[in-house]
Amino acid sequence: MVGAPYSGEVTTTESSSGVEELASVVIRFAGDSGDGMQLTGDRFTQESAVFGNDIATLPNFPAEIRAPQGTLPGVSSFQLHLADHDILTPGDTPDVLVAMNPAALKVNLGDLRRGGTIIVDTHDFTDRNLSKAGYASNPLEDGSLDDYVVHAIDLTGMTVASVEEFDLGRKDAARSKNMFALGLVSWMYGRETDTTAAFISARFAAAPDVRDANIAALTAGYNFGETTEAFGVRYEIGPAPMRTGTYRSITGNLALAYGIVASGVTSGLPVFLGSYPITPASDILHELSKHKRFGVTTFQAEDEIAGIGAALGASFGGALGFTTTSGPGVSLKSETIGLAVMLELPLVVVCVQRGGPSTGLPTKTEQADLLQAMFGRNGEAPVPIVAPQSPADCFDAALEAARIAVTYRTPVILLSDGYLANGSEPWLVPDVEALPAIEPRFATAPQNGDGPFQPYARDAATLARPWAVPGVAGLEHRIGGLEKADGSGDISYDPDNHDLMVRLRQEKVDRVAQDVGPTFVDDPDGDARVLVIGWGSSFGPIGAACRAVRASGISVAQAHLRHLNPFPADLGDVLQRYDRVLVPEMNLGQLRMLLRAKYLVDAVGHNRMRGLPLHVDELVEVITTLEKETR
Amino acid sequence: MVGAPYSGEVTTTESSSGVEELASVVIRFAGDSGDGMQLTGDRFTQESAVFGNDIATLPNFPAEIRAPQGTLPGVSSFQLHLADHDILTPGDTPDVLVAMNPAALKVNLGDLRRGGTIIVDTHDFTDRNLSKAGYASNPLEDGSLDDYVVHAIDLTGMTVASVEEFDLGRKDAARSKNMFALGLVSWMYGRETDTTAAFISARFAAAPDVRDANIAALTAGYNFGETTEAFGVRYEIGPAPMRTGTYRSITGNLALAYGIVASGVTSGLPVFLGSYPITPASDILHELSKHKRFGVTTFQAEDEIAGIGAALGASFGGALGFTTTSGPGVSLKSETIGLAVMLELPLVVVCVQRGGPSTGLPTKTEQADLLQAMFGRNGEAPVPIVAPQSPADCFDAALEAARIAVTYRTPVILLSDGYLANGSEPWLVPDVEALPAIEPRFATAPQNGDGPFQPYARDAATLARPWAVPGVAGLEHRIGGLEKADGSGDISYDPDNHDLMVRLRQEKVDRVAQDVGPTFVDDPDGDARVLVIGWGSSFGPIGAACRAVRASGISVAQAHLRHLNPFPADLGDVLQRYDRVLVPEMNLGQLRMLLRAKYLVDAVGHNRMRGLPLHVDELVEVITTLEKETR
Amino acid sequence: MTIELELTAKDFSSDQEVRWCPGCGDYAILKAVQGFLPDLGLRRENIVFISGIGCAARFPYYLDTYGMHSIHGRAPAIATGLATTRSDLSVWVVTGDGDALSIGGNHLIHAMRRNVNMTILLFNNRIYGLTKGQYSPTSEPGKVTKSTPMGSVDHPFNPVTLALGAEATFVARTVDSDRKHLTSVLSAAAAHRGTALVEILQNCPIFNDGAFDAVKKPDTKDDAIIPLVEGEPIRFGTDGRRGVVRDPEGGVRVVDVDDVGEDALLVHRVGLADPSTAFALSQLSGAGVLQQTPIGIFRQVDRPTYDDLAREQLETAGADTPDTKAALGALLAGHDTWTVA
Amino acid sequence: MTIELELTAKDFSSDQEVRWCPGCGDYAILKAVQGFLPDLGLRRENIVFISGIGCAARFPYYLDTYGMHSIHGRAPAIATGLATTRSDLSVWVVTGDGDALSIGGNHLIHAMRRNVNMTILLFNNRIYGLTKGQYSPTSEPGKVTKSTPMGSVDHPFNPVTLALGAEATFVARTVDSDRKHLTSVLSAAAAHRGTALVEILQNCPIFNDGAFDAVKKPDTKDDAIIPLVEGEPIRFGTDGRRGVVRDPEGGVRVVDVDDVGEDALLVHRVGLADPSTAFALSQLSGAGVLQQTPIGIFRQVDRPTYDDLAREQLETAGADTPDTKAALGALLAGHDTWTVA
Ligand SMILES: Cc1ncc(C[n+]2csc(CCOP(=O)(O)OP(=O)(O)O)c2C)c(N)n1
Ligand SMILES: Cc1ncc(C[n+]2csc(CCOP(=O)(O)OP(=O)(O)O)c2C)c(N)n1
Ligand code: SF4
Ligand code: SF4
Ligand SMILES: [Mg+2]
Ligand SMILES: [Mg+2]
Repeated sequence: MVGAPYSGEVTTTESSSGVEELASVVIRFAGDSGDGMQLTGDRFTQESAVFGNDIATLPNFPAEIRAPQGTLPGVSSFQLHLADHDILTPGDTPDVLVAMNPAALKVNLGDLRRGGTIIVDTHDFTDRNLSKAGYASNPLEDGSLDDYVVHAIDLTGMTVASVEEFDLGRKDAARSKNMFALGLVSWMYGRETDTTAAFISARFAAAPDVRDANIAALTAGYNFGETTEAFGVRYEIGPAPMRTGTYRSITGNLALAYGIVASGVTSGLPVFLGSYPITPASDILHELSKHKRFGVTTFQAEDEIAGIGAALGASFGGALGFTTTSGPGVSLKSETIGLAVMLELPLVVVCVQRGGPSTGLPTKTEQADLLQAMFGRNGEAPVPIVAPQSPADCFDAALEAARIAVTYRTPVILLSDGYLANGSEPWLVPDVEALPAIEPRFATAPQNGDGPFQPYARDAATLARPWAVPGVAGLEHRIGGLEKADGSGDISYDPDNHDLMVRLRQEKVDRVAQDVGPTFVDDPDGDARVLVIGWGSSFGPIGAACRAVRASGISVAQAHLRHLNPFPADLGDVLQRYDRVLVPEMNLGQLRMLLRAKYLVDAVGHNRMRGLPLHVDELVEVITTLEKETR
Repeated sequence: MVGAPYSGEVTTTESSSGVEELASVVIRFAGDSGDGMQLTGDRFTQESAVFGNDIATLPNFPAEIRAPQGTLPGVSSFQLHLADHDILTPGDTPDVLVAMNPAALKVNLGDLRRGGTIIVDTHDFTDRNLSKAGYASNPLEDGSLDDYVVHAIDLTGMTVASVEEFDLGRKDAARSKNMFALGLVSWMYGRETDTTAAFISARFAAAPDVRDANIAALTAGYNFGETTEAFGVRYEIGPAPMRTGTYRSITGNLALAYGIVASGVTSGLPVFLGSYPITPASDILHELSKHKRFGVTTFQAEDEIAGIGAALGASFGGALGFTTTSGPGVSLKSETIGLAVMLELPLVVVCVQRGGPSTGLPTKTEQADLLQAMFGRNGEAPVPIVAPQSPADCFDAALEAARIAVTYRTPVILLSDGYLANGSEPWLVPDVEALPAIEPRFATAPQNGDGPFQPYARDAATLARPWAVPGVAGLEHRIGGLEKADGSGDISYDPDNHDLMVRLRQEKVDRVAQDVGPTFVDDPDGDARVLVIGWGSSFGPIGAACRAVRASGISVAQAHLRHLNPFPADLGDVLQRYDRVLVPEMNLGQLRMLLRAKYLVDAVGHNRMRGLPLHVDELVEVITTLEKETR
Repeated sequence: MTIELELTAKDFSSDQEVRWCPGCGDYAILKAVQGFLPDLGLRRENIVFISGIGCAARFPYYLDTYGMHSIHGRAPAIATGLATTRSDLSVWVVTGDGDALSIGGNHLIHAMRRNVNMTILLFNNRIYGLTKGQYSPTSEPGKVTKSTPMGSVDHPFNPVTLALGAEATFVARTVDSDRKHLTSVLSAAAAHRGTALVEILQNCPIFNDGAFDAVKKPDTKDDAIIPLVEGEPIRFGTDGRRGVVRDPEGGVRVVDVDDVGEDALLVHRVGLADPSTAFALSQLSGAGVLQQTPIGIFRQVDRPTYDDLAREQLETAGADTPDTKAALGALLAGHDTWTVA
Repeated sequence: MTIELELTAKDFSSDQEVRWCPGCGDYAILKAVQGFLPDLGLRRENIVFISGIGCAARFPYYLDTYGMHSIHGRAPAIATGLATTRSDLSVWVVTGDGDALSIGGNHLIHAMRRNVNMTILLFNNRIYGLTKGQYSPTSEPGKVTKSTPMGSVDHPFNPVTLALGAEATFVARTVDSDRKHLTSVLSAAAAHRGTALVEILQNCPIFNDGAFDAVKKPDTKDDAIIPLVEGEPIRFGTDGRRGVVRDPEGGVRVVDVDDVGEDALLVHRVGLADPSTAFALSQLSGAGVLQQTPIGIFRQVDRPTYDDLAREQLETAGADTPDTKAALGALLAGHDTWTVA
């Protein structure tokens, strides 16, 4: 998911040396929530990234903190797509499933590609655990896995044996089984385990026994692959061609937090985050709380409203105010966002969307807060909206949100989602010196020398009002939520002034489009009749689907919106150029509605609310069918 | 504003008997907020209504409780349109202005029709008060009122003289001047003052001096008209033809409160209102708190969220839950509305819209909460929306909202506005026996005899789920904001179930359209090329404008929506029938956007955010211009 | 209300699998509640549990009564509407320290001042469990969590102190691990007319393990728990060597009984109209790591309840008269009508 | 901070016309504040007044300082963000009984427990003024208002009691009409580090006239006002005939000084670490119509403030080192990078 988008093709080459070359593979690690599958997946991601593969990941964990062991709701998984070429999604169907217990097998088998490989820890396949997982008979024995390549191994037993020398109880010893599995898979795909060993050393420095046991298990797993004859073949997935530079792997929430830190540095402003924990946004709060040295203050507020209220107070004082939340939190913050619209102060509201409505599916992804972001306030209260399209892109989106907020003195909503938040991809670490500067341009004196300060006078180009921060003599002023007179900012009940101010606030937001370049349309063949347009995290699946469609000889164009409000100035023209416009979304058609209303284009939707990224295969079908209709 | 809409024509007949016959007149009473102008207007409305005129009113008061006396922001006014025919608005420009002080003259003169009549109390035209009102010279003397018919009278002085016999200080004596003015105007328009005298007697029963002084002042004012020669002529505005029946005059908030009381009676359910006071909705709370004998409980909550929360709790218990608020309150209630969507329980959220965004113009009217009502929640959380079109229509709209809420087990949003809330018109008092019944149909037993109760099984026609109220053995169940399994209502994280449930909730709301009749289009000539479509309180101005356009020989069609979500099933067809569609709104085009998105019709807007009803004259111009373009 | 319904704990267990972490204190509380509900003499269908969001808030799913798992912090508000319209129900609120004292703080204090009939179980694990371990308004100062890597800088609430500040009529504290005490306090709370707030010290082994070790571990427990028993002098510690006396400087303090004599000890009385002594006792538990704390009922007084009074007004107004249609007709017509013939 | 700036009350008056009702107690408070602000030795530009919504909340418009008239109930939250990022400002919150205790109750109690540097002026007129006269959370039970034609059925909050329950470090009460007392209490509040809550009894002549007549009328005043003076025995009434003593049953009570002797009187001390005595004193004002009430400072103790501690952490972490760009580069790269050449 890096470098020039929309390139690459899927190829599989077989070799005769016992090493099979693959273009890509999708592996899913699955086990009980206590089994450390997220860590295992993370480490394998890191190993593969360091090796040079392109990667995309999809963690998936239960809503419960610790569901009862061995049960279906307790299963946690981590899916990883690695490739020797630029990829866009974590993959629809895994090629390999690592299942640490019966429940993990049960929950995940359905997604596996027919003929795929299963590595399964036999240790927990007792009658009791099988029935807990809802198996009437043992699937390892009843022939139900005949369509797959099954490696049934007592991973737990071997792990315990491999760490015997350390002073651990059996239960603690067994804990390292995820590292054993990781070692084995690392061997299978020719990955080095050094970085993981180093990671373990650092992480468990305080508990030498645990550290050593984990490293021993990792090595034992690797050696097991090397030694045993059970695995006939190793696989090789070459490095993906990438732009030169230094890379790291990064999740969306981390990239977003870094973007916020960076916006403080590039603007020279102290950052203030007022936030109330909520899944899947909490990690941004956690991360930012570590970066006090950058002048980042984090305030864990008593509620969602206090979180944004404090951020707005900080903005009034000249800090860069942020609040982070998810959909239910945005609902609660609506009134304060409206106040920020009226006060015309910079403020960034980050909404990491999850399945709704109401509490919904808190740990799953969705894109159903776009219309709330657009319209979820009383009165005409427009705010700019931006959305990142991939985990790493969250960094740039955060910087762009902060830039708009400061430049236009306005609250801005940034719409991420659960998939971006927790998914990861390689990230070309940016050069700090090259980051775009954000210019606060605080007011320092009244506009007309001695005349009274006009807090609602406007910049001719941006229509922004002055940001006049307490502490500056001569700029004392009072602002508030009541309608204010154009210029002076005094309370005004004048009918025509109100009409004017409503239009000015709208016009100011509309002018954000003047900084936005033309819509980038990917139409490599130049003759597409169908345009697929999306926003946010569906960039990956849509892009992958378009590639696949093109690979089948059909032209299709793709555009993806960073700015949802206002739209790029040329968007109407772009849409008119195509016979059909398809808007795939993880909602009932929210962007589609906005496009239809604004451009009167008969856009059709592909809508799935499954708490998961859109399926590429399904999209390919929809696009292909639509394309055929245009002939 | 009564009986068959869209009839009547404006006629003015002059007679030679000193009594001039008028088809209609627009009078505005204006004075300091302490001068009792609202009461004066109310009483004249009542007198005219009892006389048989059709009436429409527009009160207008400052946001301050009591702005300093004699200042411009302290001016309060009440405008009244009375006619011998069916009218639709309180009028754009008054024919008569009663001004109790310089500030009232200053603020209101601009709206008066050139050549109109001014009755002005000269008592306060002192230098000090003139300058307070921003007058450099006395307008009664400097010729600036030459275009008007001015009656400059020391109303205060005459009032004080007329109540001399009572034991009142000068200040208290002067307080009755509004009654003196009312008496005078009553004489001018041949109105009886009996009902007002009776009203005063009842209101001030506890303070005989005040009572007698007010009645004396009223009589003195009347007699002054009769005696003096200052007024050459009286006016007569005959009764308007109305459907037979018993009438009263009613404001929107009162009608809405009555509708809520009635919904309790027709459904047989206890009514529970959970509310937090907010302008312009508070009067609904006040009114309902008087009707405990109808089983109406009012709970003044600690905040907006508690108000709706308690209402939802009451609904869970089998009461009919209501909450009343304005736009800022709806923002705060969003999260709970989302919960109600998920719980699928009946609930009515009344939003009396006011000028926004944020605190905005709290005492002024606007229609800018439609999109918040549609989309102001996280996730896909559809709710039916209804809107009344006139003050009296608030009664029917409340009943309709309650019917939908109960029938479909869903929160419903009712959008009134500040103009409807405080405006009044004659109301044909409905026959209680003829009110539509609302059927709660509580669940009484599990669906399949002994099988477990399925709280999310659905009615085939409405898709409503059972309303199973605590206290019924065998129906014990747990509901909540997490996604639930179709049928059983258990928590479900299943991807396909979520997709299904999102669609089911949407489909259920869409089915509300099955109870809605075809769109009523008023196209008397049958050959209109332009359709004007609106919603809510702009019915009056739009209707009046359409009449005026037709009177000028141009055909135009009008439709007005009671149901904003879902739209009537035939609406798309209706829109297609016209060359041009015009959507006048007191917002930036919210209904217009929904129509464009859904029907891809190139609807144009006429948008004014002035805190006031749309101007009929302006609308006439817009419609006429648009119509010309179609030729 | 002592009908013998012959219900057992099993009758109150729903068919949903319980999904807290192994070792979570919530299990013990659930068991205790399922254990004593049958003794209340109430029918299952007349009991409603309403919760907000959090680990604790999953509680209603596991009880075979009516229940609502609502949204974060709002349960007391929802319960207020239900209790006011349905005098025949027994209304319970289950909430966590975050749910009740962070986002829901306003509804909580207002429910208590109004004295609405509901029993509030506040599961205080001094942490946000469900969102995976941020500090809460009851966490000790300096607490290192995911959101406070350098330690928190908030002074915490003492839930009992806050409740007394809000003039609650029933305030108590108990511990998840002491089933007998838990049961007795909850039974008294259930019997109370008005809002009963019960703080339950609850261990979260995953994110805040051992927060209450001092009051739970056999070796420290006796010196840490100060049992409040109606009518008894307040004594605690091994062999009852320690006790509580009024401090002439204000408040109360802990003394060695030998130093002051048994008669000098403060005799606990839950029914004092003035909440000052209860308040003073609540101050015995410090704001830091919990080393010492009174458990039992701090305050239990009678005050008219909001919902009873609200219903009385309905009755006085005649809500039970049956002529509503005629009355509605009269209301709609009002006084100033005119007739067009 | 005693720079002589030679500012006067006039310098603190903005150009906006004051628009409360004639006779409103808010005028007196405004005058008092404009009168003593110059004595604080602060520059106008370093003072910020933040309010919510209500009549009281119009206050900032009339002061020529920085100000924000925000939304209903949220001023303490907004002030928290401002105070935490700007240690150089003097942050004031102006709020009404509805704004602070109804919709804003949660932010208020959390600001007080955190002890954020701000001075909160709570204008308590025991009514909702701006929305034209509904009862408030401080209205006496049985109050007849537009929304309670049969009388309210809520038990009110005592703002001082609630603040002590939330462990506020500075809590005081004063009266709009007593300019001297108002000024002295507000000056002490302004000097306090942390959250200072000052309840100001404020008359609303339009919707709740005379609510505080007992403490204001010359003939009743002396017996109604109990002045709390640091270090002095608590005495009041004509010729100081009445006084306050500790009640052996808990709390404090009013006595005739002649009955107990002057030495028995409770000596007022604002700095006691234990808030129990302050709490007991707060209970002297009944929940009904205000007949008797202590005024003055109930509690004034030192506790680290939230914002000071938060800023300290920033400093400790090195927020003042200037190499942020380089540090940012290192942060973004992290530990696990690889290079594509
Ligand atoms: C509006 C909103 N914001 C945030 C959340 C996230 N959230 C869920 S539970 C919780 C706190 C839980 O803590 P507590 O009440 O102590 O319960 P526990 O899990 O510890 O039992 C939070 C912050 C939410 N559900 N809704
Ligand atoms: C969200 C929201 N709900 C309701 C209101 C209406 N409202 C404005 S001020 C107020 C109460 C005012 O009472 P108080 O705080 O005591 O101030 P006072 O007017 O008495 O000074 C209310 C209910 C509002 N502004 N915003
Ligand atoms: S996180 Fe803590 S409180 Fe939540 S279920 Fe697990 S142990 Fe219990
Ligand atoms: S309503 Fe009351 S509080 Fe408000 S300005 Fe008037 S007198 Fe003052
Ligand atoms: Mg907790
Ligand atoms: Mg008030």
